[in-house]
Amino acid sequence: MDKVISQPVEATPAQIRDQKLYQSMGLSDHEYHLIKDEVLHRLPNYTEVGLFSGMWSEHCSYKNSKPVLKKFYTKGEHVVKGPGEGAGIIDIGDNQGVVFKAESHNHPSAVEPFQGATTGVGGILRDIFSMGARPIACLDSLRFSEPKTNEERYFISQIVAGISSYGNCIGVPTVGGDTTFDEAYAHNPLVNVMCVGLMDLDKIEVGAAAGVGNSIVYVGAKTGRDGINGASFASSQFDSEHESQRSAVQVGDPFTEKLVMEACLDVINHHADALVGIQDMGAAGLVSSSAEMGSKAGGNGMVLDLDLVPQREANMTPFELMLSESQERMLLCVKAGHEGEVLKVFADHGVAAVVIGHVTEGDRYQLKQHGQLVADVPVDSLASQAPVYHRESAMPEHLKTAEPSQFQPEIKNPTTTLKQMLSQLTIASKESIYRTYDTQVQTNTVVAPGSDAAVIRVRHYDKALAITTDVNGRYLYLNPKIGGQMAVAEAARNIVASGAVPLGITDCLNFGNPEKPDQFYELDQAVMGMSEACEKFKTPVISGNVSLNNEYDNVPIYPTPMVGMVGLIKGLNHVTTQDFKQAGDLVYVIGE
Amino acid sequence: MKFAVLAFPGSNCEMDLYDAIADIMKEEVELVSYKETSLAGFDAALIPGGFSYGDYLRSGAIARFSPIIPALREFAKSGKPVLGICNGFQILTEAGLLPGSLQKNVSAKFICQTEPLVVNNADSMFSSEFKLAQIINLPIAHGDGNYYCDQETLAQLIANDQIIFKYRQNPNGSVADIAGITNRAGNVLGMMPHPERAVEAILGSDDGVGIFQSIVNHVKSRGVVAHG
Amino acid sequence: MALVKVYVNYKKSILNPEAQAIQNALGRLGYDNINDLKLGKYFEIKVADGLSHDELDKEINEICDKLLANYNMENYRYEIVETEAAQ
Amino acid sequence: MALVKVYVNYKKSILNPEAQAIQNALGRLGYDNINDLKLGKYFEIKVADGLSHDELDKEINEICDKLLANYNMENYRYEIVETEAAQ
Ligand SMILES: Nc1ncnc2c1ncn2[C@@H]1O[C@H](COP(=O)(O)OP(=O)(O)O)[C@@H](O)[C@H]1O
Repeated sequence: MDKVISQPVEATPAQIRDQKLYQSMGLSDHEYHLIKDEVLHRLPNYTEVGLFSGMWSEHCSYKNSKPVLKKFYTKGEHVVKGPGEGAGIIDIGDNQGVVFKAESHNHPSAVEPFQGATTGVGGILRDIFSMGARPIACLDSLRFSEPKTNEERYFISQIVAGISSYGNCIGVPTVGGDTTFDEAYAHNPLVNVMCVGLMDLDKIEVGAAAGVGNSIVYVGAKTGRDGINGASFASSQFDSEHESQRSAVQVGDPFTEKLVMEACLDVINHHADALVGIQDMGAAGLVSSSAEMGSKAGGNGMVLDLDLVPQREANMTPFELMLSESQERMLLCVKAGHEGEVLKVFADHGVAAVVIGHVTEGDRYQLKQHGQLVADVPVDSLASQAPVYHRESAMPEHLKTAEPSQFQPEIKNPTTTLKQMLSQLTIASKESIYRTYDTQVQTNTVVAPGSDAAVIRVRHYDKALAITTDVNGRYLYLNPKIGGQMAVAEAARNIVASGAVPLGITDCLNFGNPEKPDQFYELDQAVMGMSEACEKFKTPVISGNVSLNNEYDNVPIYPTPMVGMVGLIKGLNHVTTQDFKQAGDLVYVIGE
Repeated sequence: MKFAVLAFPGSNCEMDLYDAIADIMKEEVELVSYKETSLAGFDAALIPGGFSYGDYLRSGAIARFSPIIPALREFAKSGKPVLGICNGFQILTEAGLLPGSLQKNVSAKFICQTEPLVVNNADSMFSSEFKLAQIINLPIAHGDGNYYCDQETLAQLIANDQIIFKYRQNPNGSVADIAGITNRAGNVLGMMPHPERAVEAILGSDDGVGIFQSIVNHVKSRGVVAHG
Repeated sequence: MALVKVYVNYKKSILNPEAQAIQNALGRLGYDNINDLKLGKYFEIKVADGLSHDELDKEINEICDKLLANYNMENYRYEIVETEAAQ
Repeated sequence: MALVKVYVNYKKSILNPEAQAIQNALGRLGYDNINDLKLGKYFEIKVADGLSHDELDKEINEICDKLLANYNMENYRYEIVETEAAQ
């Protein structure tokens, strides 16, 4: 077998071991030794350490949250596809499936609000159309502290502008969301985006690369040095001049995404015979998409020739190429012999597409550059054999010492209190936000923002979908389990109040550091509470996303599991809106 | 009669227009790619909203170099109806088929909401279904909808009755509250509001139907060209 | 290789909402000595060798007229900075 | 009155979709000798008298850092062109 070489500009395998350089890429001593002694039985080179650091991150491997996520209620007679890496699918009759998923972009948005928000929208859209679904609606769930300074107001306006710029440009209506202001998010704002798509159930795509000899096709924007995990370390040590020109920020390009989306849907709908699998390049870019596709297929390996990867910058190293998070890129597996047919579709849409490798016999994931082997690891070791941690759980101090007798507000003048409440940012109208979103493009929006759930009709059928996002982190802070139940219940109320039957949920689990027992407790309890409620409402969890380590100066945010729920309205005459319709109508209060 | 709906890279309202014509107006309609070079066989051309080429330099600036544009010029010259909506309006001004330009909204923000419009000329081939001074409700959804032209051009627009729709409450800073204008000949209309989003009561308004119906009436009264 | 720097600015009579928004924001941030702020576009274009100075002038004017500037609202000017060998 | 000209450009490694779209359009229009095109912002700021050169320097840097340029993605440079009396 070829020898795996190291890049002259990078640390040597021995240096990585001796100086524990893997730590700065996010791998623990234990994980490094696992790679060295049990997976490779040799010292990994810099590129390989990079591959594992990306794939074994929480974002890609769910190593801390897997045991918790297992507790979710996920079954249901209409579930076509439940939680996996892609979006989930629910059957809504007439050979149609509704596809949905949510994604957090908290950290990128904190660093660069406009671009962080745009790339969040871009990423979730790719998750949806890579399933073969056309995105029909986006929602955004935002958490900030009440802005006091102009800088803070500017920050919020930039997040909103980012969401609107991407969704409006690509032509997917942003039809709802929720916005809450609380000190708990002062240094760690939350930006969660949900996307809903509609597809024909006979066109489901999977993100798998199977069949020896089949081609791996790279589609979309060129790869640059943007958003490279841990790369600051790599560059500062060896090339400090470079550093000032380098940035972890990725810029969204909705125009390119629109072309990529139309082209991918064209291939999926009209060239299904040529297509084996398709996946978007999200976190940990090329390595994660390719290794996941390889691993899901099972029983094959893959070789990629990095010289063929379209590159925006000169002299990119294998590490940079594999871990770059440049946006608007997809990876396809195409049947051998059909490459020309598929590449032509992309060319017709004005989208770049090139074959960069193929599926091989055996189980090796191999990367070549300039004719040399630069990485060689078992494909499953990256994608499905990351360690799983069962974290310790302990009730937070503030819950143990909580004063059980409830705070009883004293209301002297109801009018004053009502006015005070209405002027709270969390309660006040969010029109200044959603007025900047195109809520009507695609001309199916029956209920736009401003009511309970948004309602999108299914064209040519007498049915519609109701969609909402909800969660109140303060409730979870006070009782994570009941708070989790309440988040699901609130979503269900919004769905039902719009005339729909709840179908299922997606979620974004925004929590603190799972290695701290009290924060893990919140995550664990919240999931149990949500799961119980989901079972009661018969709304299985079909997809989701986890965002941990949301804390600042060791103070975590409120536990905030955003719930995105979709319901089916069986007849357009059932659509109901929130507002009073006419004087003289009776008003009822239902419940306790 | 037969409508052409042009589609540029980055257009995103072409299907909305297509559906409005096919499902609601029940007329023949076909999508025409920006790569085509002929509009032969069509009675009217519609240019949809969206973000052609991302609207990255100026809205509509790059689309106007598309292969279909010379055919569109010819089509317009022959007197047939051309309607540009939102990005379509921007493309028509960049291409010089309509005077003036569309700048960023005064608020510097994108605005999506339904606006009451005043019908300022009910004799055009796009507005004959309305009455003069009638109020109609159409949605707007744009960041660059602030119509600008110099005083001289404005004087001409007024003198020739080229201003078809005006905003009742100017949302974006447009000169003279302009929401839609025609060329001198009166057969090319550019408007920022979206009539195709207002063709069914369930979506909030069906006032947009009047615009498409006016075009249909005009074409049918002249005798239709196309067939097939 | 020639390096051409093109500046595209709004005409004087035109109010640029973006520039206005930025100037207002500066005011709110306490910079009250900013009397005026204009915002334009700045292009750096590298043109391959092979054109005479006159030809280059003509090409740049064409590009600006056709694409980079909108004559209704904008003015442009340019400098040809360097006509050295390719880097 | 000081006239300050500020140029804001994307950092090298940052994707600039606008510039890319424009360069592609020029290619389609037949200008195949354009090797590279960058697009940045260009500000002309008029600042009232009353600041020393150092103070002005400091203010302009502040304004750029806070508002005009995004240090995550952009670089800026500026020139103080004229420190004459108000026009
Ligand atoms: N960030 C946002 N983006 C889009 N729509 C939003 C956003 N925040 C709130 N909305 C919309 O505003 C309306 C009221 O939202 P919210 O205040 O959360 O109401 P409720 O508490 O009644 O659910 C809903 O229609 C919701 O979709």
